[in-house]
Amino acid sequence: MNRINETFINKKNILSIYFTAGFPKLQDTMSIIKELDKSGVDMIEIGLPFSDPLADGPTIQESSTIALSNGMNTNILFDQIKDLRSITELPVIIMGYLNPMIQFGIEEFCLKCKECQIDGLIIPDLPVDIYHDQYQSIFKKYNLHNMFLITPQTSEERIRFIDEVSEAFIYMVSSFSTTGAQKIFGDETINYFKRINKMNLKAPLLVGFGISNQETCRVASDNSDGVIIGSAYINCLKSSGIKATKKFIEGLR
Amino acid sequence: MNRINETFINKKNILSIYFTAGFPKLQDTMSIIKELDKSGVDMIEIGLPFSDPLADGPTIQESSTIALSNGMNTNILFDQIKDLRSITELPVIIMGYLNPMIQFGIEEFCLKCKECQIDGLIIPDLPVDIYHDQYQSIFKKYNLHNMFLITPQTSEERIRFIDEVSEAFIYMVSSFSTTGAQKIFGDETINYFKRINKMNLKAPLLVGFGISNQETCRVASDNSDGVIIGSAYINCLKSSGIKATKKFIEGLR
Amino acid sequence: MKTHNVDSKGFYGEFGGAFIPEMLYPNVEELRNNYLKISSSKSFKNEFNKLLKDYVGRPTPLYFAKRLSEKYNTKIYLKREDLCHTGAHKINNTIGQILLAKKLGKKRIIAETGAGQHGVATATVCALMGIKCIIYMGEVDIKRQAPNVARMKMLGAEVRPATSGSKTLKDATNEAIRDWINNPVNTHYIIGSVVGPHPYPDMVARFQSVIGEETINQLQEIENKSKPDYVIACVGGGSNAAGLFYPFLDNFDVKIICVEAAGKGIDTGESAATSILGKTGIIHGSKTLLMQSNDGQITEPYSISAGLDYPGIGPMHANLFKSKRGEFISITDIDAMKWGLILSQTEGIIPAIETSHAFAVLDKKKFKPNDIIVFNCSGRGDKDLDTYIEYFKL
Amino acid sequence: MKTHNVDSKGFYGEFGGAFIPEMLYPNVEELRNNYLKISSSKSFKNEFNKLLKDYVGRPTPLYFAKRLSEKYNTKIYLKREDLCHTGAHKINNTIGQILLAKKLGKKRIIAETGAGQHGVATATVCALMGIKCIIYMGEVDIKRQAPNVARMKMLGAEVRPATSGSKTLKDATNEAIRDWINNPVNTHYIIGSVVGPHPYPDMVARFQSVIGEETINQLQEIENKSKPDYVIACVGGGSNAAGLFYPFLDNFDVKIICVEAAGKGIDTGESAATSILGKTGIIHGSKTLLMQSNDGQITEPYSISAGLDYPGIGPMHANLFKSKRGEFISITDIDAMKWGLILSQTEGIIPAIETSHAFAVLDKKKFKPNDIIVFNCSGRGDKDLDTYIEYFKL
Ligand SMILES: Cc1ncc(COP(=O)(O)O)c(C=O)c1O
Ligand SMILES: Cc1ncc(COP(=O)(O)O)c(C=O)c1O
Repeated sequence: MNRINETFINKKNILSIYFTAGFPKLQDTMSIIKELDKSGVDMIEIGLPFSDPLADGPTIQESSTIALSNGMNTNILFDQIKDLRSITELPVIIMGYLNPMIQFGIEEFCLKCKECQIDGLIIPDLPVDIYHDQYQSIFKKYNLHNMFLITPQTSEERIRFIDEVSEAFIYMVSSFSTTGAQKIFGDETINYFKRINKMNLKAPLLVGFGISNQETCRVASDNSDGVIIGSAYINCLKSSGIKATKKFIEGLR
Repeated sequence: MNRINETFINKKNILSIYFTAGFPKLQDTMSIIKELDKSGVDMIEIGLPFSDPLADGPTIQESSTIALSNGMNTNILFDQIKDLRSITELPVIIMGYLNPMIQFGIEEFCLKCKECQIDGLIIPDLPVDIYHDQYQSIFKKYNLHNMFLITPQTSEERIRFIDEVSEAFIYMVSSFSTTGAQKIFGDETINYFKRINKMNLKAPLLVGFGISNQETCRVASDNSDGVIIGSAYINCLKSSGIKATKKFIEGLR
Repeated sequence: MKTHNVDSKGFYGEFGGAFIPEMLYPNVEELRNNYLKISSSKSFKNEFNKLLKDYVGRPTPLYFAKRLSEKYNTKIYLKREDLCHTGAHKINNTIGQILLAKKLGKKRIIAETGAGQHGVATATVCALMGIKCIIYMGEVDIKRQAPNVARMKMLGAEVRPATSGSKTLKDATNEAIRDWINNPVNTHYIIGSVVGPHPYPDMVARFQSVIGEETINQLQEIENKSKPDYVIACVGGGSNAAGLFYPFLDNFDVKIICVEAAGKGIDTGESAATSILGKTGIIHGSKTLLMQSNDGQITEPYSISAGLDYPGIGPMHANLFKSKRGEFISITDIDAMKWGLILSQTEGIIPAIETSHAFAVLDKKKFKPNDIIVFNCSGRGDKDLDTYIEYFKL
Repeated sequence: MKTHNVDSKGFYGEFGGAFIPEMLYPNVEELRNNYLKISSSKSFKNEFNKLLKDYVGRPTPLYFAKRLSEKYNTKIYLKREDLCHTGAHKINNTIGQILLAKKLGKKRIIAETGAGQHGVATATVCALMGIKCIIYMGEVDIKRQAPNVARMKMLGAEVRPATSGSKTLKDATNEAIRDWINNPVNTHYIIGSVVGPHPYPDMVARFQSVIGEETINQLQEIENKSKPDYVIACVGGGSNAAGLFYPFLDNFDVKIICVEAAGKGIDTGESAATSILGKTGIIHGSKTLLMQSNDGQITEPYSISAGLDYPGIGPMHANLFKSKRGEFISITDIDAMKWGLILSQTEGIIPAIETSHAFAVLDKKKFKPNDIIVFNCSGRGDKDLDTYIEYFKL
């Protein structure tokens, strides 16, 4: 049990916000976390930028490119967030691609997460099978939960397997798509939400990819335990800066 | 027997001059003939310009292109020289390629030559064999002599055949080359002249291609019955005009 | 039965022969005396066939164009000369001639080129044999066909601009002939089509006849028939057509279609449809049909395709036209370009613009569902990309 | 004996696998479940082999390079993939994958391309089958490789610029993967080399293995031996190499040489010699050697040849390197360009610059007079003419 699990026990309609570390400025990480905490979000995802973020859409990709050219890297991120818990008690997740973690050393990476009191990881290019076979025991050792994605195309059998391996929540990808803001959800998406809900999975579900406004937030929350917002927040940071966070979050509720 | 044969009987060291009809100006034909006659040449070759004179070097080729763009054609030429015999009693030869003659009609062409009192033809792309089989009888009817070329590569057997078919003279090409002015003859050329002379052909020999000055004229004449000059005279016309003819001819003797 | 092949004097009916200046006589005579003897010798054949197989990539496929056949409700085959090394049929001939030149002890090769395909094919075989190579090319064509000029230079050939006349193929040919006149002993002139004095038309046709011979074998294998109903090819000088038609010349069951370039249209003055616009005359040593003024001056033809704008056609083709053995169809720039795109998008084959002309016949003529039609896919379109790009604004 | 082929989990030793986002799982799983079943079916094999023969022009010759062999006093053979339709080995794979896509009922094809060869090969087979085709290509490469862009457009493909990152091959691949994520049901992604998640490396290697299989038959016929002493190929992603090596992977009598692009030199920071400069990591769904920062960011490689500047190599090759089964040699721009000219002028074959790298090994390594060396002549140089022209000031 860690902060993520507790959040799902204690709260409803969870709002989890993603941002890319090092964007817009290299040193913005802690300020953004503080703002998010103040604005009443339920969970925070820190994106560790990667040169080739192939599961991400143009917005997050661009923020990653800028973050990297700002000089962000794994060491710097861990250094920035070493006092994380002095500013927030929200569950904090690192979202990143596998290669930078491998280069850092998986065990080393987990150790650092633990030191910074990170609660979990989302690694889009680490398939559940490989996680299960090679990584789970290491992650456990450092009390890190790993979250998996499911999509409208994921088979029932596989969803059950993911549910079994999941220790915190399942990331329900809203549509066939890379990350990126959408305005509304179509019938197909809503049917998919309903189909998954009927499966009565043990892990809670957060809907991500394409949440951008009150409307998509509401529909997603009605059909799950909450939402994850990424691109829309990055767009907000880009156009209005960190100070606009509170207003952005309020606009979603 | 026509003017050409008579010339070889009566004269030595024959000097035959070629010019392209229609060059430098369309109407220059008769003036040039008059000048040549006055300057003491022994024989005149009128070039009927052709678009693709592949046996000729750059000088004659260029003069042909200019003549054509001046508007020269077969009809005009015959029209220009219809009173040829009012200005010269020298033997006059038309040199031209086969295609324009075919288009004019070979018989028609010969008839026109006869009307203008032309004495002979040089048609570089009419091989002796085809002449012998198809054209000789027509040419004879109009008392036109046809001249053939030999080169350092022509076999003895073929030279003998050409000699047999020839009614006036043989055009001895000085070297492996298209027309064009040379400064001196090498040993190889001189040996070739000697070799041909030793064959004791019945037809007289004129050396052509590459004769440009007193020196080449002298060497050629020493080894034959005379010379044909083309490119060098075209160059003279080009640089100094018709009036320079006399001086040019004197410079060769 | 009258043959449509060459006779013993080098004529196809009234066309052909060797109308050459005496300066060329020894060279041409040497060839005439030797070409059949050498090319029919076992050692030559072995070497020729081996190079065609291992170097050129023969046999080229006879490809059944399924989608095109469905669209036109007939059976369309493509003889894939576009897959030959260097990208066109031209190399079949240059391989043959370079071997001949070697047997004749020649140390220097010259050639003319228009579009550059023949120049590249010649430069290629010269590099292969380590023989010095000089290519004459019209100054205008050098500018128009930059990639092929670069290829020739990469291959070590010297490209000499022809600056006379209209500065295109005809003038390059004149320059090559002049070079040969000036270098009669050590030099062989590789003519690139079934044109020029005898024995060139016959010699080139024989070297290209492998196209037709393979077609027979391949049809036998695929269709269990040894002859098609139609053979269709574009005609510039006529070598790819001659190669495909060769074994069928006197087989009247096989209909022959020659496709000429109409350029901007037969009546526009910008055309290369020699059979319609030409008259009998002499060009480059051969008696044949050629485009000329009333006066007998050779006129400059026009086609969007540099390989088809030769003012004459080979004497074999002149005779096919005169005797009506072949049907002659002329295709405008517009239709040819359209067919370049159609073939690209229907079969995934970007043809040379020359080749595109042949396919346009499909819109001009109705074929029966069971007709077997063999098109000579004479070359690939890479050399023409600039023209396609500009034309279609790609 | 340990095999150098793929294992049942999609790994070559420690390399390979499918490190893909869940969004791609169904697509990749569908392929993994079907590729062997479909591609080993009789009907697939018939269709595949027929197209390779009649459309691609296979078998490609195994050409004995006489003059080169004499110069280097050894026996040099060229496997002539440059004679394939579209000009490189790439089409062997696209033919296989388009047939697979058809059997899987896909209606839309996507692909990435760097130099454009794979894009052209993909656009070609899509035109052949009448299937919609979208090619992702870095914005920078679109400018560098204009002729291939034009070819793709002629063939009816849509070329979409990748504007992210360094705007080259790696980014085009990212974009293609994103497209696939967004269109998982109706779309097949034709990857162009032995890279990407399992089963791609194995699937592509199998489709390319015809290169090696033909080599065996041809050597048998020519040399009366079924195996060469050396097989040598350039490695970008590694597909042409994989195709040639395939039947010899576990036959240790046959020495394997992989040639990488050193660019301006290994130590200059402008290089693509992955085996030397790379470390194990994950790129495009595969665990393999790749060039990256200490931090694990994938770095942009450099080579004068657009087809070799991929920051990774296929997992098969990573394993060949790790196990020392293959010898890895890296060749600079300068040496590769030099060899482009040497091959052109010694054998009349203008190679792709990728291919030129392989031949440069002749200056790096001594071979014995009786060694039989097979070079994969992976592609022709037409696409590289601009680079050659500029480099040599032709
Ligand atoms: C591809 C292609 N087809 C046809 C031709 C026309 O020549 P021919 O009529 O001799 O086949 C050319 C000439 O360059 C060519 O390159
Ligand atoms: C001719 C040629 N050779 C080699 C390559 C490198 O690819 P691979 O290593 O997959 O064979 C390419 C890639 O574009 C190519 O075009």
